[in-house]
Amino acid sequence: MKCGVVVFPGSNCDHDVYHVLKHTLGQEVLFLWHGDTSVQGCELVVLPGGFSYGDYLRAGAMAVHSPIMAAVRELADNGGRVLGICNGFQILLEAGMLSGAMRRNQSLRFECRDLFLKVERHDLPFTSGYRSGQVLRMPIAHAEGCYIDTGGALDELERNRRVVFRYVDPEGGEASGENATKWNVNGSARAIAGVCNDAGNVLGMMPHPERCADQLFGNDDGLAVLASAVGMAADPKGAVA
Amino acid sequence: MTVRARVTVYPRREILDAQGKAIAGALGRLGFDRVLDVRAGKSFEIVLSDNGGSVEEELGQISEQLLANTLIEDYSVELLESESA
Amino acid sequence: MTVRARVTVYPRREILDAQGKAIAGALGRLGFDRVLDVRAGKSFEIVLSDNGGSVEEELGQISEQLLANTLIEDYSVELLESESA
Amino acid sequence: MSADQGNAASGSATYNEPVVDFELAKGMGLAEDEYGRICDILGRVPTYTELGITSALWSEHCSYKSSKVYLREFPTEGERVLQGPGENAGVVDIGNGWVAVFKMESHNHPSFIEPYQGAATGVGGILRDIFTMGARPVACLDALRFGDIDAPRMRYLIDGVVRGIGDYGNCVGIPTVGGETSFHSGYNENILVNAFALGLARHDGIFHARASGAGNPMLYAGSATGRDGIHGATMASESFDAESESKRPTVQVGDPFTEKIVLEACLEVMRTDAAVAVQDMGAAGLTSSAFEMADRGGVGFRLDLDQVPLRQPNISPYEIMLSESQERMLLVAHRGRQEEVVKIFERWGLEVAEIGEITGDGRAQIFAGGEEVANMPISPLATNAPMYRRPVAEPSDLAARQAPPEVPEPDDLGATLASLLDTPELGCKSWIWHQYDHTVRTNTVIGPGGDAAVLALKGTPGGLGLTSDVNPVYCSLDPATGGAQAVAEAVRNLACVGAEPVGLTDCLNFGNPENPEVSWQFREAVRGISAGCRALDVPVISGNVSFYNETEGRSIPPTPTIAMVGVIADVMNLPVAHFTTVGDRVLVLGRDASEFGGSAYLRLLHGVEQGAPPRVDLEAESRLAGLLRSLVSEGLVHTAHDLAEGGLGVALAEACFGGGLGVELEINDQPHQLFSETQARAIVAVAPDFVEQVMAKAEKLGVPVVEVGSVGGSSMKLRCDGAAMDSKVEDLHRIWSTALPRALGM
Ligand SMILES: Nc1ncnc2c1ncn2[C@@H]1O[C@H](COP(=O)(O)OP(=O)(O)O)[C@@H](O)[C@H]1O
Ligand SMILES: [Mg+2]
Repeated sequence: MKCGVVVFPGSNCDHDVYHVLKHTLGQEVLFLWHGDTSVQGCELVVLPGGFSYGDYLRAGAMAVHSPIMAAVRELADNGGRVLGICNGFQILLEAGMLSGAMRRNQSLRFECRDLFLKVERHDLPFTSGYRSGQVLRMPIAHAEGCYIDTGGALDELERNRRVVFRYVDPEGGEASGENATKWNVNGSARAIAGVCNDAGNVLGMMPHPERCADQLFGNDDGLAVLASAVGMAADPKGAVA
Repeated sequence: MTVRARVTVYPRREILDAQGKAIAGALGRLGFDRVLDVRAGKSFEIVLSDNGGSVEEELGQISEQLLANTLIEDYSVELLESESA
Repeated sequence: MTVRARVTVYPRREILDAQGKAIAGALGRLGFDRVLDVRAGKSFEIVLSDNGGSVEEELGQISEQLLANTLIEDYSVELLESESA
Repeated sequence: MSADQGNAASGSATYNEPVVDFELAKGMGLAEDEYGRICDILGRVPTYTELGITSALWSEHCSYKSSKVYLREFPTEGERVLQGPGENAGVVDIGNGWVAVFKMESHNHPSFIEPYQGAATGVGGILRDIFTMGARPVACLDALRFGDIDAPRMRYLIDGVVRGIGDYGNCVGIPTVGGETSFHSGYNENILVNAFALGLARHDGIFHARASGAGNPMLYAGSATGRDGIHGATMASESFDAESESKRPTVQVGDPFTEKIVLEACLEVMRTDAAVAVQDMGAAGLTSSAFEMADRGGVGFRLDLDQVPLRQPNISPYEIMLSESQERMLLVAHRGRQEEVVKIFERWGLEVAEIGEITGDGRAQIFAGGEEVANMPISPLATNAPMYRRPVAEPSDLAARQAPPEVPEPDDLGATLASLLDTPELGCKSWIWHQYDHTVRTNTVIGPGGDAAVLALKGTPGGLGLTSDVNPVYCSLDPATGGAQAVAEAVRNLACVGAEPVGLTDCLNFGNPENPEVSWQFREAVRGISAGCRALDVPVISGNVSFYNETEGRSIPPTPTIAMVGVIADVMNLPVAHFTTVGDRVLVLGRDASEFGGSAYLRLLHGVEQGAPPRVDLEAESRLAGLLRSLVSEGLVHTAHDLAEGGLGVALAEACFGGGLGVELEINDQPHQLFSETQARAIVAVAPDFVEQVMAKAEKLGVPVVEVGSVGGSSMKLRCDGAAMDSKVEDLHRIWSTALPRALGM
């Protein structure tokens, strides 16, 4: 599948995603410059992690206005696949392509560590390589990952099954109560770690699947996100159990 | 002619303001017992050239489009002063 | 009785304001050509119980000790309103 | 000395500059003979700008005038060394056509004044040193020394430094994969922030900051120049515009977003061959970058300061030349090709300006407002830079401090171990490194928390090991032993991940070199490091000296931080520092000699900092490292962890924590020996089938070895001569992992 990775000024996980798509999954991949106005025929576009424009105002706020974003929106409207990871998720929220908003982590600190996710939807183009309810270990690395929305909007999000990943404890138990500060370190509402749009072709997630896509790092739980996204979920390298 | 204005952005009331809460806690520990509540927001001082168009309107647009995420934040605009160049 | 006040904290004039610079750049790209300069700072809304002591003085101390880093930031204090509880 | 043959620069009439005389020079930190020397070189009295330039170039920081005589002792050559000390960073060959470029630098003083910005700009500066060489930075380490947590401002300093390092590195997207953190009252008024960065480049991609080609344009790129960090405060004369003086911020503010795009743009420029030389503007800003670049290439330059992008109007020539505004680069382009360079910077949204050109006459000519404000010969300024062999004196209380300490037996082994683990010094540092992105760039095979960090080299099976070490308590009791120990410990940490050392960089943090006892410490430490390097075959490829870490006559403990890099042939299936497998046999390599001088046991539990530090037997270290490397490369061990502060007891506890597995051990020692810090030791855990093989290897290589027990259960059970402990791993782990945040109150 032809894949594009958008490079905003300040993106810094662009090469990491590129590496997995190209070298691990053998796809055709190109970098899309933020100033471009076309996605050049890509069927999957990834908005990578990093600090676009330094995230000096709010994470993702400035990148939204880059010329490439109109083309990304058009791709999504036409059913193409858009994946936002970390800063990319924040950009999708700021762009209104996904619902909700990000606040600073409740610890008010940058948090880099492994957390656990439960797969709430395995019927999406991005999650077809997982079992429903599967628990994944995945690293986070962000300062603004506290997902919030108004109560009503959150209920709607749940009703429409747009929660894709949720933070859980290592055994898959709820990250609430005493467990919350430990396993939902950013304090996200309802422990939400990733959401999709109604059509299911746009996914945003705070954890980094591209950082756990190789057994060299003792963990390839994230590979199936990217493998599914390019239609290779059945690949034996995927995290399908 | 230039105009100087200030845009202030605060998390909306119903949103938990973790930073404000942390500051209130720290002030309590420092012995500032009179402090009942703190909210933490952002302030932007903007200088515009006054070409006759409505400054308030323009600042409203700037706030909506960039400075505030109106889903979770409220903003307010104040004109501070005009200066002839 | 309570008092509501606002403390505004800005990077000192001669200090690099990376955030303000980035915002000014973004506004330019968005076509807000009238914007000449942006400074980005912090705003804190503080509610204090009015026990008769000087509010301004207390807010000055709060700013110096916690809200502002006076080595690189200036702060200003405004009283917004008094309310009886 | 030859009188100057060039034009006499006039100084600026536009700016109300003070009259230049020795008093003014003294205020800028120049000694009387140094002032005389610059007058001789110029054949006249320098202009105000020239005086400022000279005082910066001849400052301790830029000239190494008090340390040079000793630094020559370091072995700096080796088969793999492509660039030793002298450039922005050192370069070593790591095989497969790749080179590693690395260096460490201090940002101590700025971090004490403003911890967040001080530490952040420290990271920014060291990253620029790396990409200036044409290498893409891929990893950082940070070595931090704080005072007592309860000392004034200390929590604020710790919080600010950690945030500053994190925010800068995280935003640029370079993982901080390791470091060290220690606490000692000797740093109450002078904390140390040492930042290390490593970059990768292809063999033929290395770039030098050597200007050449008369007529080639000089380009300025990056942030605009403000009045940041001009060493002006001390030298201000009243007559000099007092207003502008007070306006000079002493604190530099970092902009990591700009750094990131400057980095990308510079690497892109260097991939074209339109640039001749690239140099970052670090300490002493435009002055040192322009002079160093020209001096290395044996050329001159002409600068027009009116072209320099400024953050605010009316910055004087003197201020422009000495500003330390961050995120700025100076480039020399091939004449006719500067447009290509300009285009790249503009595409990244960066400011770029042509500010001068290279000349063939070896002089620095600087113009502002149409006036010539400086005209000086470059090479004589460098070659005639002052150099001192300062008086040395062994500290008068040394013998007393080295007197053998009394070593009390622990009352209760379990409780004693628990109280050691409950100190910020020995507690887990994850509160710090959770704030650092250590996995970005997806090369981090082993991040913070092990003995050495391990980076994979994509596209090859191999990788790099990185570590940073020094024990300042040992150094203060005996700087030569402490210096050698730092090198040995770094080699040992690398060996635990199978890495063969290829080079080191140092950051030598000391007090005031004009104090003979400090000079003695420096000389001794350098002697110890050199001995360590020679015996263990590790060249010094770059480094940094930070003197004057002193407040009111109190100097810091001598702290020669060593950061070392090693190569690993295959990073698959490396051992880790913790127990992974139930049933593994635990072996101790090396033999204890019951050494407690400067030990954590005496210092942290008994308040005693006395005695000769543990002896450093470099031969034994070399044998141990060789054994560990071969055990790792042959895949014979699941766990390898060296013994350091807190001795065998602490090392065993740490090995239990990572995987939550217990051990059951029998040790033929006195109870207190569990905390002895004899060097050249490590523990390994081995599958039962391999024990014999490992023992045989150890014997063959002359490394003492004993089998002490096995991995399993959920407790740390230990019996020694007349004492025993049985503590739940979970309980010890809770104490250890929360010790630092609890002490900080976070
Ligand atoms: N400031 C820091 N930044 C990053 N990692 C750190 C820091 N301080 C300590 N660490 C990590 O914690 C672990 C323990 O450090 P240390 O006790 O100094 O190790 P050792 O004794 O093996 O040299 C190491 O993996 C080190 O990299
Ligand atoms: Mg170690």
